[in-house]
Amino acid sequence: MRDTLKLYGREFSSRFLLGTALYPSPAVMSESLAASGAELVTLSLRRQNPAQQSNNAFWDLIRQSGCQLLPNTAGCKSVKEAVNLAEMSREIFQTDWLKLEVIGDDYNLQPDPFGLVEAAAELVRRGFKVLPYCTDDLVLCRRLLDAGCQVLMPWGAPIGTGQGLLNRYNLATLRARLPQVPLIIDAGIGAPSQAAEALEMGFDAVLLNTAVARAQDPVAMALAFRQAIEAGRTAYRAGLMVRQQTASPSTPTLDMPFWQQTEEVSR
Amino acid sequence: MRDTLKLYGREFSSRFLLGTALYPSPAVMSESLAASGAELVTLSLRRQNPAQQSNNAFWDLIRQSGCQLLPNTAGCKSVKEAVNLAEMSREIFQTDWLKLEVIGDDYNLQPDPFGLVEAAAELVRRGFKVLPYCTDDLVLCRRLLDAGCQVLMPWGAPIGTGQGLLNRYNLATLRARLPQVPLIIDAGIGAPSQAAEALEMGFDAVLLNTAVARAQDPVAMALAFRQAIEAGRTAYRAGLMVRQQTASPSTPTLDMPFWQQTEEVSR
Amino acid sequence: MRDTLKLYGREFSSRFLLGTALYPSPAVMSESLAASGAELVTLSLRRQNPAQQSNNAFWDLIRQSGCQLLPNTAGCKSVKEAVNLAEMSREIFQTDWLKLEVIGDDYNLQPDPFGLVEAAAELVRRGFKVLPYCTDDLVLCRRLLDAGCQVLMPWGAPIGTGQGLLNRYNLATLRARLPQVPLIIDAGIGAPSQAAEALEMGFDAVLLNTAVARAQDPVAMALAFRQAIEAGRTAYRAGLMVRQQTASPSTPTLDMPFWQQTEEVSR
Amino acid sequence: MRDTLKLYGREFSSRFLLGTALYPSPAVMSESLAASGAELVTLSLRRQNPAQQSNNAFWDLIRQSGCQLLPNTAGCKSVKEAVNLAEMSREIFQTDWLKLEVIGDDYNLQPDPFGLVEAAAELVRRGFKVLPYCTDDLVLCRRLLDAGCQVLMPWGAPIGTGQGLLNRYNLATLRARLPQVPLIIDAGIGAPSQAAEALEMGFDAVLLNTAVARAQDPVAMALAFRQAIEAGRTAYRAGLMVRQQTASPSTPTLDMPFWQQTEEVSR
Amino acid sequence: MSEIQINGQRHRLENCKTLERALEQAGFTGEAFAVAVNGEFVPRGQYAQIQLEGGDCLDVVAPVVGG
Amino acid sequence: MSEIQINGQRHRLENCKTLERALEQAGFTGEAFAVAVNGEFVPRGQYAQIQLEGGDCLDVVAPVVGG
Amino acid sequence: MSEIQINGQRHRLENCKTLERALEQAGFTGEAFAVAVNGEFVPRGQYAQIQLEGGDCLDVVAPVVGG
Amino acid sequence: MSEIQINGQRHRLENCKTLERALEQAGFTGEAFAVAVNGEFVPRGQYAQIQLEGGDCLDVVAPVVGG
Repeated sequence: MRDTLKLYGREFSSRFLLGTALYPSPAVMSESLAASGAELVTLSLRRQNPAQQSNNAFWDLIRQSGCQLLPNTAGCKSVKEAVNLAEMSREIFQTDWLKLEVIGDDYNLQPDPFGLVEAAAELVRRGFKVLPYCTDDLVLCRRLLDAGCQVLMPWGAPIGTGQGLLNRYNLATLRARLPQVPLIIDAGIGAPSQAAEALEMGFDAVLLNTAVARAQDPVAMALAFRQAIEAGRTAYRAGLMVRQQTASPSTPTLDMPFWQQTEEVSR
Repeated sequence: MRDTLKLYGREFSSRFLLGTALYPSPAVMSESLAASGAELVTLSLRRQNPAQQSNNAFWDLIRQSGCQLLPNTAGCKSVKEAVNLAEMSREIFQTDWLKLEVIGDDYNLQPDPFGLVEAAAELVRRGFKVLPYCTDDLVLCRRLLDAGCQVLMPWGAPIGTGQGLLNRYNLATLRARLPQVPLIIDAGIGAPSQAAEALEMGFDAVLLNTAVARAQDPVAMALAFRQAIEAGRTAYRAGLMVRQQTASPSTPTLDMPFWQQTEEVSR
Repeated sequence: MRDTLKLYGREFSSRFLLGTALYPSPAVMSESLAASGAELVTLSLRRQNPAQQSNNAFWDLIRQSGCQLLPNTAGCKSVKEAVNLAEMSREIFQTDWLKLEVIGDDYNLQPDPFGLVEAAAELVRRGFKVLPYCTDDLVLCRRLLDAGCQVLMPWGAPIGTGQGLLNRYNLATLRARLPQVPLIIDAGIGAPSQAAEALEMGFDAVLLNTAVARAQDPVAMALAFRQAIEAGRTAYRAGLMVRQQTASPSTPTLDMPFWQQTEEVSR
Repeated sequence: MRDTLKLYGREFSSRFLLGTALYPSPAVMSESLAASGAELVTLSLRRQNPAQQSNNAFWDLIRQSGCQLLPNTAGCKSVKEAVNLAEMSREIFQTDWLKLEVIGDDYNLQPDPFGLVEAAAELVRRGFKVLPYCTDDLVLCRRLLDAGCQVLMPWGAPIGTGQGLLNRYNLATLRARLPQVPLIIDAGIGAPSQAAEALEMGFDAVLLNTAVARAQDPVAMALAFRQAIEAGRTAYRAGLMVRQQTASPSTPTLDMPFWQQTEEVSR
Repeated sequence: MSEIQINGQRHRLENCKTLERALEQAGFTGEAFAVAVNGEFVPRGQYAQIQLEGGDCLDVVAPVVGG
Repeated sequence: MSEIQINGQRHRLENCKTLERALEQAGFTGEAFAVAVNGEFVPRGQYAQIQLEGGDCLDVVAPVVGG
Repeated sequence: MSEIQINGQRHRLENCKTLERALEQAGFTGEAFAVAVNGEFVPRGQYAQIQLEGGDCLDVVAPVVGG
Repeated sequence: MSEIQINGQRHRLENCKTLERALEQAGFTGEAFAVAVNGEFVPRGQYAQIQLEGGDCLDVVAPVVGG
């Protein structure tokens, strides 16, 4: 039986969602997308001046990539901003999928739990398929589910820090308490080993951007994350060994030769 | 240019060395070896009673695997034991490669730094290619190099614990101070994410056994480690992003719409 | 100038707030309070059957302790429950100080950010001095300040776990971003070293119960925490050394004798 | 029964050993010694030019402090250097107590396990009371005991880094396996909370220098460490609570009021 | 004959219709308790005025240890 | 002569009173943008009907990279 | 009648005085083993020459799994 | 005219051949120092007997701060 990621009724074979920002060039971006195997890519909307309209290399490349679009509401601080930017996304990108961000602080760029729940509820009412960027707070996560979200995207660490999984206790609690909900670690992942650990813990997927785009070789790093995420998922399904406090030999201890000598030694 | 692992003048495309013990069955062992892509496998010698001679399923399977043999001296506590078991290995296995273990404590199964250096020097004299299972002590590692070892295998954690990399500081120091020496993390690795991290840190390979053999599905776990180790190596060569203390947005902040509204909000 | 803790206009010389539950006996409780030097102690309200009224040893001991009372709303899950239990506390204990708990989950016993803000706002309106038990979420903390709380009590880890400071990143962010607000680490502290670390980070005080009451010797442990909290505060004010990545000798390296011999050695 | 630290037959009431280097001034040093309550202080020997002989402020202050002297062999890299510097110490300082350092690496300043054991054996033969600065390697520690050392001083982290206890696993193993041996954490401690943790783990004392001398206010920091070390020892003897994985309420859950309302809420 | 609940226990509500009388009857005396009726706090000063009705739920609470 | 803002820039609002004309005039053509007036999204289909007034704030947004 | 030990088990050392004969007699045939006498490795080529004495301890080892 | 080293500095070794005289001449007086010749500790009691030779390396050390 194939192991697929199901989000809002769609199946994905990749568990790696990738962002499109911060790459040295559009060409490197599209090679990185290809190397990542990502099927869902995030992008955004910003004010445009008419002059730019002509050249929008990145936008052509995204469409060529064949990836499904996941527009975000990055930078929105109020429910009104998030809802209206979401509507504009739906019109331009012709998709009702949305990575919902309602930012609560300019410095740590964390989600605003209060605005997030309110915006999520309104957007679900309007027919959006909302994937909220949230914290690892279990109560917040349940409120988002009550609001109609069918997928949650808790942060690992603040955006762009690469600090990895800052609160394993809370994240493990989320996973244990919401066993049926697709959970995607979004933001803070800096290295493939961290992504692998998230999957080993049972998280369903990882969404990141900076760690690939800011690598010395983004295309190679996209591949590294792809491999690590597959590794983590495979390991989760294969059942990790139980961590032990004390050592135990792998090589058999029975029938060890020289025990006479050993005795002498120990004499 | 292909990225290969060079040990004692031989090139390997796999950076995953795997043990042959603790599997539920010989069949599962050989499937796991195949899934791991390992080119070097560890095995050992123990007293035999004549009756057994006939059936030695595992031994036939190992030979069929086509993997290069890396006999160990597991369980030896004295230099004399290790040296003589090494000689017996060389005769039976027809190889001068050796994973040298001189165990200093029955409970944590750690290497004995003193016996290890003495045994390594003697075995190098006798023409062995010694891969010593050692601690993360830089001075010990240099003594082993002085003794003629061309590869070192520092532990991550005690054998069979799966605790991962217990002392990242010491391990990072080893890697930084011995840039030219092939360093293989041996023992203590419990999850693919830990193996990936070792490779990300610049270690050349990983040797383990329990984490695969004691997984619920050893064959799948062997694959997971193979993927993670490739991921970690790819990431190391791709140049990881630099970890940041403070958040920074991936999506552009310039030309954010609604800033008038934002002002109102902040009023 | 004396270093005191200022909460709602009152000054305290102790930075250790202690709970009154889970002690082997009322006598041990009151000895522990004395040993701790605590000036603020938490207690609660529960249904009473008339028979009990006579014997309430603990309640007499608390009053004799001379400590200021900080009634909690432990176990309340709704705003209505918390507000009404608070009113009952104010009548019985004759104090408008309140440790506000609105529990959002029966298993991790975490605060409900949504109910907490609503209850805090209502209770401030009613003239309570609210000390909310909250998470380490910066946005939640600011909402509580907006609601009129003048003190915040973020958790270190779930109640009764003794896991210590689970998310140092978030806690350090809170401290840095709310420099003027008295911040008390409440819940999750299991060892004096963890309490000392909280004070070293600049937190103003620590509130705990289980780690003292469930120690083998609660009275001695109360003293240990008192010492550790004083140590952490002293250290914070004395300015900790900056952590270094590489070693540097304390003993002077200049004028080392034997350098000729050293040369020989290194030859 | 008084709880004292016994080293080589002498009893000490303080478990804090302090270094004398790196202070802003001799006056600050001697105030810091006084504030620390230390009864054992480390110092060293270096080449002197005759001109200096007159002014040796620090040396007078040390003698006035009434602390017992613990000369070190800092900077020695060979057995010969360490042994001869030890002899010179004994003549000048009129004490056979010695903090034995045989440095194995100029960058991490770690002990050389091999030279250390050899030097320790020779110095014990010559009647010294050797307190070796060693690593957390159990086998090395046993060799030092075999050589006649009655006290061991494993590092927490490299000298001057303030990184704290880098390998808790190894340190806990040492403590568990050598229950009768006085173990002093020497080097790497940067904050009082780290010192408290070492004592909580059962270590008998802490020796440090940089963390006090390089604090913004060394005298206050000396006091902070003194308090933290007392706290850690008190906690160790009082028996720490057992860390729990899941939350458990401190306030009683029985007889909670409003359960009818709670039901309504949950309906 | 209607009933009330006190701390989850059924009590018969006889001719005593005030909260004050109900509490006395149930044996609650002294100062060391506080009361809520149907989840709403009732200040001590109002006990005499409050008329209870069948089905009312009383909570009578007293100090306990807490963390 | 009243004014509007487009993406924070002042524009003179001449005889063109509809959103559609204002966008043309400002040089916005093609499909690859979306519009909000005073922070409220306006579907493309309504551009022709919407009458602008002085002081109106338009946001015209287009796809950009994002994380 | 003197004795030797093979892998910790007592064996009677009869008129067979060479290592080669002792191994045969104990049932060790084929190639898949190696031998040490009193803890010292003995190369296969020397089995015929080695004379055993009472009290000698033989170790006969074969491949096993290992980590 | 032969030379010795004291703490790494060259000193002319004149007619004073004993360690005691050499130290005096170099200005080392009092009790607060200890001496090694060619890396070997020399107890204070032996200063008068020790005859120095050209090329000898003296270390004269005194107390300093230490960690």
